[in-house]
Amino acid sequence: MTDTTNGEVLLELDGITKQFPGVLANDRVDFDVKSGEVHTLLGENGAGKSTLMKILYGLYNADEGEIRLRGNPVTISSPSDAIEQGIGMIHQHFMLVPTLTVAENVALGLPSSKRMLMDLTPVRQRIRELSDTYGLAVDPDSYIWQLAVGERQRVEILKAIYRDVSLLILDEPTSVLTPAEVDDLFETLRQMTRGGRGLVFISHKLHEVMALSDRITVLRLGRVTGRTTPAETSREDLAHMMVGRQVKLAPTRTDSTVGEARLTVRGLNVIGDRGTPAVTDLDIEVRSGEVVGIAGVSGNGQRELAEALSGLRPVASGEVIINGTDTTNRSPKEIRRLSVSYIPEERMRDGTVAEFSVAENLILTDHDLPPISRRGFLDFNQIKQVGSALVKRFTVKTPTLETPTSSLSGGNIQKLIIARELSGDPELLIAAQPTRGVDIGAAEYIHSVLMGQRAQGTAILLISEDLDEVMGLADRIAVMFEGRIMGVLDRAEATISRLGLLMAGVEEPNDSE
Amino acid sequence: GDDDEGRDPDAPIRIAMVGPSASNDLAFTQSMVDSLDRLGQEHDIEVDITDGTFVIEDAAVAIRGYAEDGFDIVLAHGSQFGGSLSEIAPDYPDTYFAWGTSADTFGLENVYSYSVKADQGGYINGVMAGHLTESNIVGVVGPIEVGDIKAYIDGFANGVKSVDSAITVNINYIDSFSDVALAAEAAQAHVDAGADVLTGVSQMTVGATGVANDHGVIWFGSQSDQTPLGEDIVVASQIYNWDYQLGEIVDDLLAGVKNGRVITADFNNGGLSMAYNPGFALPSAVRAAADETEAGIRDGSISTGYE
Amino acid sequence: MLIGAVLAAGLIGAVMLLVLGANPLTGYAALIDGAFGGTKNLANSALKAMPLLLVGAGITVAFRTGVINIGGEGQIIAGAILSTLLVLALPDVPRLILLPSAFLFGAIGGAIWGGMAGALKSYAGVNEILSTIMLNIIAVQILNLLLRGPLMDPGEIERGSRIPHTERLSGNADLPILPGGTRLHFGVIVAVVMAVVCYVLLFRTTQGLRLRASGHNPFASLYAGMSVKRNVVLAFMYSGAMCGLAGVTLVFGSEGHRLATDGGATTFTGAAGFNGIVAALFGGLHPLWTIPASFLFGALLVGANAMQREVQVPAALILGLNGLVVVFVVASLQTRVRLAQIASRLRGEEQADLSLSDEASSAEAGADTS
Amino acid sequence: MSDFFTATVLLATLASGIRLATPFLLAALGETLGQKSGVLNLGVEGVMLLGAYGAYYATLRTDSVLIGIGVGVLVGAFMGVVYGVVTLALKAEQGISGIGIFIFGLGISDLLFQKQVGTPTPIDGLGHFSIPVLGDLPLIGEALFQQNVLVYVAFLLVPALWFVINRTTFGLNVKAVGETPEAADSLGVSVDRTRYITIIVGNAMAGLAGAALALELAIFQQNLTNGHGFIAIALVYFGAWRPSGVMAGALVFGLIQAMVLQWKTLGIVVGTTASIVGMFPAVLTILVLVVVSRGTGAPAALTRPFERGH
Ligand SMILES: Nc1ncnc2c1ncn2[C@@H]1O[C@H](COP(=O)(O)OP(=O)(O)OP(=O)(O)O)[C@@H](O)[C@H]1O
Ligand SMILES: Nc1ncnc2c1ncn2[C@@H]1O[C@H](COP(=O)(O)OP(=O)(O)OP(=O)(O)O)[C@@H](O)[C@H]1O
Ligand SMILES: [Mg+2]
Ligand SMILES: [Mg+2]
Repeated sequence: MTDTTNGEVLLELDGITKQFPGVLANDRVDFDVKSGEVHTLLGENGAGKSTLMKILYGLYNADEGEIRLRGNPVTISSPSDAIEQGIGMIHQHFMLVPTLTVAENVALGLPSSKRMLMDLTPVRQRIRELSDTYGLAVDPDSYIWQLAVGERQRVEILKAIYRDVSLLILDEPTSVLTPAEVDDLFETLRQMTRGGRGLVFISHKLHEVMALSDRITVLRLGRVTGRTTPAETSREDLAHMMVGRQVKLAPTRTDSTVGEARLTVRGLNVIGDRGTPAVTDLDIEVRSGEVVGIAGVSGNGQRELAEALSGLRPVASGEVIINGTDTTNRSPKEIRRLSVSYIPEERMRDGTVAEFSVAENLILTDHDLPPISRRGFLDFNQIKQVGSALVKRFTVKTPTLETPTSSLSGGNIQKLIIARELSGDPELLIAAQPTRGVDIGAAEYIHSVLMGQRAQGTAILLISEDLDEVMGLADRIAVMFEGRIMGVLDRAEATISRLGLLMAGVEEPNDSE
Repeated sequence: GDDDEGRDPDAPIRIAMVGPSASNDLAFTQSMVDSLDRLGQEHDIEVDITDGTFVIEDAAVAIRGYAEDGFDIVLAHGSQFGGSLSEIAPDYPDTYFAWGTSADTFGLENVYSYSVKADQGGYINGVMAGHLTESNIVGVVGPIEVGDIKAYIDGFANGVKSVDSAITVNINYIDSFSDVALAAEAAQAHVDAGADVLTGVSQMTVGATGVANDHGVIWFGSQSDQTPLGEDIVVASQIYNWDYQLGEIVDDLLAGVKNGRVITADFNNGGLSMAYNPGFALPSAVRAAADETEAGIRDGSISTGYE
Repeated sequence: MLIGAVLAAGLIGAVMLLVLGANPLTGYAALIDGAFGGTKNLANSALKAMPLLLVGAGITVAFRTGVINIGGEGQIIAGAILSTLLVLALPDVPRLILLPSAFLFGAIGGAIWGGMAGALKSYAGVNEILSTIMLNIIAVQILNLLLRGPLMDPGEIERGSRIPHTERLSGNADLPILPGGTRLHFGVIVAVVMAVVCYVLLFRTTQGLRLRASGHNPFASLYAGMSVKRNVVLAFMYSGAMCGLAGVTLVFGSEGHRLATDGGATTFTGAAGFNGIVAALFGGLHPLWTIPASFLFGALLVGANAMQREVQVPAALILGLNGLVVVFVVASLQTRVRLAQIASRLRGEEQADLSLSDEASSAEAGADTS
Repeated sequence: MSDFFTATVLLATLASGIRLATPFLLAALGETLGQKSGVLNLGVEGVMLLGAYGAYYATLRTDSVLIGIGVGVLVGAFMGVVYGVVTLALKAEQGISGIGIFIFGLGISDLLFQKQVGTPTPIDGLGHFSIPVLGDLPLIGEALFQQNVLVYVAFLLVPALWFVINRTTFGLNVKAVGETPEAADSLGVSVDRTRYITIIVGNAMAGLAGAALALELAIFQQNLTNGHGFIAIALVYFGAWRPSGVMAGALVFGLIQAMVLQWKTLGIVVGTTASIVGMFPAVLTILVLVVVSRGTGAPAALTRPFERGH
């Protein structure tokens, strides 16, 4: 493959193999990173990207293969070894201590200027400097649990920059960032490469990959299936390389007839985790057969809105009416019984029981309804049938139905949730970030399923930060900022720039309604 | 129990004992172990002990196991074991069972029960306490208000009052046979309340005697000789000798008769006695009063007022 | 693994026996004979295991719901008290009605006591470790209060011996002795049946799925429409009810056929509330495996008592070894669990080949059409 | 009734309450440290017993209280090593191995006592130490500042532990490891090493708690601690994993016990009412927590063994 940089070789992975029970996650993978370059790892969900990087960072031990740093073979059997070698990693799932502050999370594991005693003053100082330099605004004294996911991601990045590593692994760092934040991050990353560092970048967003990478390696089913550079390839080619077939990158819209209101929200107020208002005087309506998108930078009340609608969070005031029934402050169970489905944002926490098998998670919400439940007893034949059918239909990649869900790749867990939530043909679907972290093949499929549901008359409230996704799917787009709806645009009148202004909290001079 | 021909007179007498606390508890269980030792000097016996079985059901299994194994005499040394014994004994009519302290043989021929007139020694200790107290406040650290313990404490209180009814006797049942820390605090509470004489019963008193040692408060013991717990402060202890009751049962055994009955130990039959601490300078007048009281109890001229 | 752990504890025990001047061979021979030698000893082991099994199987329900129930002691006592009150009040009711009612009341008593810990956790945020320890203390005090007060055998008051136990309870509530000439009684059957019921509840019913889901991930359970708070209360009630049944067997299956204490915390229960947890753990927190596990543990306890009698060492040694066995077994358990996991995954794969083969291959095929 | 409210009785109750609180406090502080790092130790009671016996026996043989204290601490630390190996290296379920340690300690302390000592023999325990000036204060001087040395140690450990947890890098590691061990691990903080330290120190404190009990009572007995260790664990939850809260809990417990004993001594409560009063501390503990309702705050990784890659 063509070298776009002529820096020295920082890292070489040579013939890395890793077998999990039932899955060959890495199969004789060769991979290298040069100083001053961004080398992207691309691959569908479960291809083995995270596994390869976890081996490099000492979280897993490879069954076979060698790691060389600057030409010297090294043994990395723990993160401490990796840190010692100047390797940093931003993990696919947050590695933050929620009960500690930003500064404490950053200082964790580092020597203190006062030896045994903690001294956070210089840490805060440096965090502020780094925040300014790299545009990563975050208050060093906030507790992590108080932060929105986007802010948490910024803390992860800060942690890595603070440590001044020579090789940085970024496992899907952008999946929870807004486009503007992504631009800032890329600027930061370019600064880092200019200083001679090497980066490994993992993302499912092809335009990001094209924009940032120097080189690209594609993994499929644990094997390297292609090496290329942005100059030699296109998004379509990359998609084909990853998935092994042609992928449509923009969703195909079908016709649908808009019917009666399925969700009506009036004057909704919801309090957030920090005890402050998260949703303020919000009105919205979603009718049968339409998709209403909620766009906005994450942390502007979208999660609280979704939780309040699905009964997971109390409504402070206002009214939620679903299918003509007042569901304000009803339990999640009562709301689900009105044929409501919910794809949660925090899928690892809310969406599945990690220790349960794939089959058990697939019936989690319907377990006490026929045909799964017969007079309070579980019907295992039904569970198997339903489970196999869903796994097949939604191409959830799992060795067996009995496999613990925790050992699925992130994207496959997301597919599992979507399979379950769409299995009952809901009348109202609340979908929060449905394709976050999902590979393009799966995203395409999820989009087509959502469109299919819409055509069948499901009312869909789509909460997404991905503007392409919202603009591609939604019939109307509401933009949320600081808990309020800044404006609602029809699909036809929505442009990136208009949405962007609303997302930044700038009111439109002339109301479009 | 299936040998109808009776036991072989030349074989040693096999005695088994099930006790609730440790064999060296300086209290109830040890008193029986010591008595068995003494019995061994008179008779050819073979002794088997299961101690520390505070769980009633475990004790029941052991009692049944001993009976099953053909022991001649099975001692259920703890009043809490009676309930089980009443159900086990009928199954082994050839075995001699004895239990205490209690006054109930369930109407069974092969069950003996033994009890002590602990109020007698209590009364004697009380008389001495009444003479020795200067603050006119006396404290009692008791475990649980049952059987011989209640007898001892009531006798003690009456003994004190017989000297001077104006003396305050503070009685504190701490609700535990074994909580040493609580016993210590109870003793401390008595001292804080002005007590200069203390007494107490059961294995938890080792905590109370510690406090008594600390404050130089004098101490009266019961069940075993408690002098080792405070060479300077222990005045006297009432001692349980089960020798008398054991002797009666062994005599019946050797005579081949089963005559289940309540055997009560007192000062007259030697089942109870006083042990004075030679290291304590007891004024002779007080000692004389104690001896006089003991004589009065023996001849019935003094009543302890218990029951 | 399990065997290894017991052997290791046994080895240390042998050294201790030697130090104490006893012959370890004689000692262990007595232990094994006491536990397994002959039907009578086997029966004693089963009897000892019975409350452990009831408590242990109940504990698995709580553990799988993500709550630690160390309130077994209190729940046993609560079940014992309530069933005893029933039998004292209605001694003449025929056995066929009285005995089942006694079990029912015992279960209710235990469920109430356990449910309190659950409710405190769910609705007042009181940690269950704290509340169950406290509820144990309270139950012991209530037992003492009743046995020294209103429930004391009138005969004891008359004789002045004041032993804290009830009168001999109605013969209509005696647990029937099973045929075979041993002391084995009906309670053993109840225990095994109830362990199976716990298994069915946990793994075969919708309620069980909810309990396990709440235990593993309360957020996801809430999201899926379950009431985690209620499940916590329910789990404690099930667990407590099982302990309550253990209380019933301890009263009506005891030699004395009465509720008795000496005031000590574990005089009546024999620490079954704690040992049951150990048995459950030996059984890998699976109700069915708890059956053989509690039998082995019960046998160990019975055999140890026999050993103590045989070689005349202090009972304290047995207790110490008991603790060692627990530690060793638990320590080796994790290794066993890992082996089991690997085994089940291998088995899972075979299943996949049989049942999921076309799905799996088509899922791959869907992604593999190049 | 009025007798109880005289100043002397009240102050004696206070002094007694503080004394009774001390072993609870020492053990509960140690348990707090362990739990902060994510390790639950239900074996406190057993470790206390072994520490108590060790301290008692060493003092009996050497006549030196200091050696006694040292032995108590060492015995505790040794049990900490054992518990660490069992729960960290072998990844055993924490709750149950703790119960095993409890049973082991209960048996072995008694066994050693019966074999090495036999008859309960008093030792010269901890003398009472009057703090200069403070000890001479009228009224409260005697109650608060004429206690044995370990009482002061216990109460000084409260701010000390707070400082360690909140002001040192080690404390930061402890909190991180107890909350999100994988995050700590990914930053090169050794989860196991941190937990070994907290467990060993925590158990050493349990050993010290046992020593405090044995040396204050100047005696040893089978099951000397009689449930202290379990209540100490409960106090950690009561205090919501904060040293000051744990201290408040220990004091509440100690003071109520002292009060009940005084009431019994003075004949205010008699007979079966004693049982009702006996459950008072337990009921009150629950009620306090219901009212204060701070059930949350448990270290998220409590009882969860850490294994990399899971
Ligand atoms: N700890 C584990 N135990 C068992 N299997 C695992 C484990 N971790 C990963 N796997 C399996 O290994 C394969 C590769 O997973 P990996 O997480 O590396 O995928 P990925 O390429 O990062 O996917 P994604 O884009 O969804 O994050 C998957 O099939 C996954 O199920
Ligand atoms: N599938 C069903 N068919 C008939 N009755 C049911 C069914 N599921 C539940 N019930 C009944 O409805 C009541 C509440 O059920 P359930 O236990 O499912 O409540 P829940 O709110 O889901 O709480 P949780 O899930 O926490 O147990 C119970 O009386 C139960 O018997
Ligand atoms: Mg990944
Ligand atoms: Mg439900």
